[in-house]
Amino acid sequence: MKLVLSEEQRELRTAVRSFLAAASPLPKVREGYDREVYARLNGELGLSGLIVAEEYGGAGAGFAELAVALEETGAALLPGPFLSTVFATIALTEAADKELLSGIAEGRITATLATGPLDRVINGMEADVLLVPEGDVLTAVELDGPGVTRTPLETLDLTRGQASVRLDGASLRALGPVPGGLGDRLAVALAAEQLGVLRASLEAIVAYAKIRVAFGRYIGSYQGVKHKLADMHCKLEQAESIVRFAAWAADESPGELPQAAALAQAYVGRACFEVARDHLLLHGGIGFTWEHDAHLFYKRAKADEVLLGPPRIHRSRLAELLEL
Amino acid sequence: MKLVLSEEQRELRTAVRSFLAAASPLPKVREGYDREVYARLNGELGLSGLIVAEEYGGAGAGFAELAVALEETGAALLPGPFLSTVFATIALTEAADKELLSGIAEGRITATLATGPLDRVINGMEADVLLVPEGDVLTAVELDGPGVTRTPLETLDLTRGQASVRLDGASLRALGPVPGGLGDRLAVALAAEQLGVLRASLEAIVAYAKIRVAFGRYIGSYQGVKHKLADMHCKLEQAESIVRFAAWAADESPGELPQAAALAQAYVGRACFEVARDHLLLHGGIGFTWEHDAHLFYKRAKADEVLLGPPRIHRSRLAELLEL
Amino acid sequence: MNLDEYQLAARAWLEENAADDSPESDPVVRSKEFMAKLYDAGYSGITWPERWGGQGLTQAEERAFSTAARDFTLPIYVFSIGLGMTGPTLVDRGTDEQRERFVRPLLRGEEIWCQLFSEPGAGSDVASLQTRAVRDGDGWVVNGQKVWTSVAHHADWGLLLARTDVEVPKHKGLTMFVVDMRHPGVTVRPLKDMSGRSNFNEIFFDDVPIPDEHRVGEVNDGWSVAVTTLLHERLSISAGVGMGTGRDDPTALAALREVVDTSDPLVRDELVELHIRNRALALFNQRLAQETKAGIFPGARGSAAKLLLAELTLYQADLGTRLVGPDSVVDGHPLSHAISLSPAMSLGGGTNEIMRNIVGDRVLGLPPEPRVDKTVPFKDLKVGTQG
Amino acid sequence: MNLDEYQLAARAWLEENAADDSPESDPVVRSKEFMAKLYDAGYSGITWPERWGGQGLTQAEERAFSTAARDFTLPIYVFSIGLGMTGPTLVDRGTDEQRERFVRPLLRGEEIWCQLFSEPGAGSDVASLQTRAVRDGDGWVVNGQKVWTSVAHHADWGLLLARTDVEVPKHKGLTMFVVDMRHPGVTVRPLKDMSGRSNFNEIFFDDVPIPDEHRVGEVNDGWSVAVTTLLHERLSISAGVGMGTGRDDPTALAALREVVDTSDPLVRDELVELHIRNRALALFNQRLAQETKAGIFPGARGSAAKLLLAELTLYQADLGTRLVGPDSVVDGHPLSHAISLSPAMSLGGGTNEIMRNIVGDRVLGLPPEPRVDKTVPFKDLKVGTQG
Repeated sequence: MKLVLSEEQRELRTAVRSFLAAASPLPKVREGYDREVYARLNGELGLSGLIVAEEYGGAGAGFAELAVALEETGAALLPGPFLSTVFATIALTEAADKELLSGIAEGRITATLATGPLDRVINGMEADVLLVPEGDVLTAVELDGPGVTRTPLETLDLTRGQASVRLDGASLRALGPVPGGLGDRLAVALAAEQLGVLRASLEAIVAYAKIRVAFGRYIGSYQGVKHKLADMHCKLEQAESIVRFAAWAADESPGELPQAAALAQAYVGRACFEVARDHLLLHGGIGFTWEHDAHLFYKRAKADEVLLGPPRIHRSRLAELLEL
Repeated sequence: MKLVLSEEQRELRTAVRSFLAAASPLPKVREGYDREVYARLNGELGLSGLIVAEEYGGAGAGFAELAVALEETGAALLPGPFLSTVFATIALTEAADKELLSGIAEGRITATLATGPLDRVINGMEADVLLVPEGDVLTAVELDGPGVTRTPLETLDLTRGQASVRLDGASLRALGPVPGGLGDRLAVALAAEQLGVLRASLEAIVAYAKIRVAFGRYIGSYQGVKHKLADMHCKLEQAESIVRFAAWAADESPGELPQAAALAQAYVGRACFEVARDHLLLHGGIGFTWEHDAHLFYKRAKADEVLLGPPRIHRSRLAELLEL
Repeated sequence: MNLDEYQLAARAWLEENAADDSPESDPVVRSKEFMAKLYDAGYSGITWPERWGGQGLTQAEERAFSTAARDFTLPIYVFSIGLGMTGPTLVDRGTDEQRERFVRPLLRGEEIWCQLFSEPGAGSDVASLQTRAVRDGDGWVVNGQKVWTSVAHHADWGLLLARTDVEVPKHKGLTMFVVDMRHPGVTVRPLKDMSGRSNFNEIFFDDVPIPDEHRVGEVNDGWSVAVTTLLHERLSISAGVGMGTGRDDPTALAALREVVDTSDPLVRDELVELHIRNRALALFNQRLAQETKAGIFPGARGSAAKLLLAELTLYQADLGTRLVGPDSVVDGHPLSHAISLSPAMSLGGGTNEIMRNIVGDRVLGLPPEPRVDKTVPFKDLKVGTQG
Repeated sequence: MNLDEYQLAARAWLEENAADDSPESDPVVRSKEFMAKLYDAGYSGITWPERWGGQGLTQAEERAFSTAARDFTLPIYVFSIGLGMTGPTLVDRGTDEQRERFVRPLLRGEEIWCQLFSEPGAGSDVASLQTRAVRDGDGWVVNGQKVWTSVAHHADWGLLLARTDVEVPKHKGLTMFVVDMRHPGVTVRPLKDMSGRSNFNEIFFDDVPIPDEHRVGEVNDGWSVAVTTLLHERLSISAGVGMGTGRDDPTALAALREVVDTSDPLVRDELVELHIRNRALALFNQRLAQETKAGIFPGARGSAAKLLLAELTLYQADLGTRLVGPDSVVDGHPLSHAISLSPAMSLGGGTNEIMRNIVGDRVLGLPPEPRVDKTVPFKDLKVGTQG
């Protein structure tokens, strides 16, 4: 089991982090999806093809690397169809569609995957292609093709849109089988993003606690704040450990993956929301304002927590897997 | 609904509290059941006959008064068969046995009630009579009579013993029907005791936080301690409100009693243990010693929490009553 | 007329006069009209002195009226600050001239008030505020910024706490004023909260003059006046006069049980927990109310109730979204709005940390934090955000 | 010999020598015999300098040995303080004479050590201790009381922190000594904990002499020596060398699932929660171990792991009793013992509050509390319990 990043993985992290800090700072995040940022993200860093096999023009990297990238796009609240394209790429594992995969790897095509009914598809407005599992078969539809109507939804999460997609005579192209363990891999990918949201939330409030004064003292010097931040740090340490484990299992230990994936959503999803919530609350009144960024993290954390279904499903899954 | 004590109830509280402070302080509590204290408790304060009807020599008081008394015996961790005798008295509501009830009212007879299998009967060693619900019929057996073997159990709770009772040819005397809502009334009585344990735990640690110094400051001045104590106080306020409500329902509003009783055990049982636990922890190392009284409250709180069954049964009951 | 009769009469009057909400009319106009009727009927300022326009009755009548009003949503929102905070402060601490000038117009619904204490740099530490009032001839001139101000965009008058001396410790250099909100030097800017609504304002003061007759209390004694106001604020929040009853709350058990799968035992148990927490707090609030009626005043224990309400509000919205799942955060689902608003109760009227300090210090009598800010001259004190 | 071979050899040796527990023999005698064998085999003081009796190897070999030893319960308990804390302190800070005199006998299992820092009046604030060491001719005389001392009733020597100057602030008037635990002025009294067991002792010093050669570090520099010891203590706890693996833990999932009704979905969900919390902490600990192996030292982050373990211990015992119900608290049920012991981890080795301070200050770099005790002469400082 590998829970510590390798030298190369740390370099990837630094590269993605610095790129996003410069190209997609929070004020820009509020403006929504920027195709140019994506073009550079994929061109300069090759992120869109990270886990696409080399034969399709990707980097052929594993979940360990993917988790590093998703943690950073999560921490930066990168808007647009990054996670959704990752979801689609994962779904294409056994239905490797050359056109789609190389388009994704080149950064030419963005995609999304129906994780629930079509009346709420993440990044349904921005993605080019929608993958829909129909029973055991993975199908694809061009979102700007004929017979497709998409309507943007009002979403809690201001940095990731969803759309209602109506198919009315649109042609669904069958691509091949839905890969086994798809749900597990989606769960791990999402947990990596949640780890980033959690980490960034904690960093923001720790930084604020060092500069904000109340009653003549920095607020971080009060145990009421300090002890809460310490507990939040404990959640971060555990969440990171679980994400590394789950990513490792996705790469190396398929037998452990189902439990690891359910654990990742059950623990990290909750921890992420709790930390994002407390980070907002500890900012005081300023954290309640629209101008402040705290609510962006809070809302993303909540939207992510329920993205794959009511969180109890991950716990029920664990109960089954543990044969309780 | 009446949630505030009357003048008379406040006087009762003061009387019981001062009596127990003088007659049964904590060092004495460690010595166990003292018949003489009981004789005075019953003689001077009439506690044993508090809810016994006047026609049987009791005071004919209600659950509101009983709750006041139990809160104080709980706060003092009074050892011996007080709660068990109350349980028995409640069970005798519809099978009013003159001999038993007047014996209890006079303080001549102590009793207990089987709330589970006979291999764990609270105060089984100290009580004179054991009441056993056999189907719908309440039966009684003299615990020092022929055919009864009782063995003291090692118990977590050092201030309330249990015994394993074996009946081998002992004669069970049928007294009459088991009263409806018996379990609810037991739940309310126990919650009143738990409220006392909770309150006394909080008072002890608040007092200590005002005199104990660490790093040159009283520990109660640290928010790490202060905020925890504030949260504990919030639990006390809510627990007291629920106990008053449940006692009122037992007296005045039978329709509300089942929900009130389940609520009382579900909330107060948990709050009591949490407060007793945190009160022990906040004492630091000294709270972990045998000589210190903190563990007496901690253990009573835990034993009480599970006295009527695993706590989830009260929650399941609530779910049923709410028709969820 | 005994209390029951009083309550019956009030209810009858409300049925006659408070039933029609006519939501199409301007809400400020509607409020003013309703307040005028309320005043004429003798239900405005029930406990306030007759001399200044009140009814001179007791808490008992006030409570009887509130009970009667429980089923109505009285259109008095724009007057809530005036009636709950600034008016009582003037009654307690104003000069007779100020009472004469300001109290009756408030009770008759002719003038709207706001309260100007909070500042972005001060937060929980209200007394570290930086808005300055400087002597100018016979009067004063104010410069600075206030925040979290309700109804300021409608207000005629504001109760303003400003710094008048920076050479003394922070609590000792504040003075309270009545400021004319219609003066051109006052800019009111709506402040958008995280749910996207604008229920509050930021206020900027640019050389706004205040005559010395509009000073409330002594120079540099403003903190003691502010304490009076904040006390009234807390009473007003805990009483919840005229506020909604949460009948349409999407996070309440009644609403959630309709939209979740109650055949799942885990879901049922979550709803049981929701019920338990709600009942626990509701019963505590009822006990406080019964105690108040019996003459036992809750004092700082009300902060425990406020803290519990703040936590319950967070918990309920969070639970609702977890139970409902993905649908709860899209397409304007009511829970989506609820989760956005749920932090409000933990931040407004004192954060949860401040509430815990109050409960610890004033209810439990715990020793205070060592204070570094009580003796230092304000100009030497660290305040706000320090880079 | 590479690391794998080292580990295999260690395992083979342990299978030969650590298998037979012969529980009927005296545990102290057994410990001493085992340590002697361990020393002769070259597994005692693996990383300690050869000059003083160690093996002069690296953390890598130490870890390989620990891994090999994971399945054994080594009978070295009475030496745990010596090996984990006092020995390393002497190696780091002792004089050559002290190292020569004390280290080898410890590694060979000839002399047992205890550590004498804690006092009833000091608690978490170790440096506020009151035991006095006063100059007496060439040496010192000690009077006072220590507490929470493991293995003191078997100990030959104790590492003692005592106050040598009350005129300076508390951290600056402490000195470290080696004290002879066999001196008649030393009284060791077993201290019963809340579970009824006596794993600790109280120690009373009544005019106990200490030669100046047994002073460790400079006069009044004892706090810096104590910091060294406490650092080793933390490493030793987090490494958990030679400690049990909790295989028989009645609060673990494996044990609980056998005794509770898993057909109840609510019970199943509680067990899921137990699993989640356990895995979360176990994976964190494994990550810290992997980082250490990779040369990234956990430092204060280990305090986060300790805090989590303390909370998990409380949670598990509490959960177990709630699931099992009334039977769990009578008749010597293993959970009854577990619930009695569960607070220990939250109190020993620093309370949860102290751990949160450490994480906040040293991991997150938050500003410190204002300290009132760093400049005041000890004699003027409030300490202990003040009536």
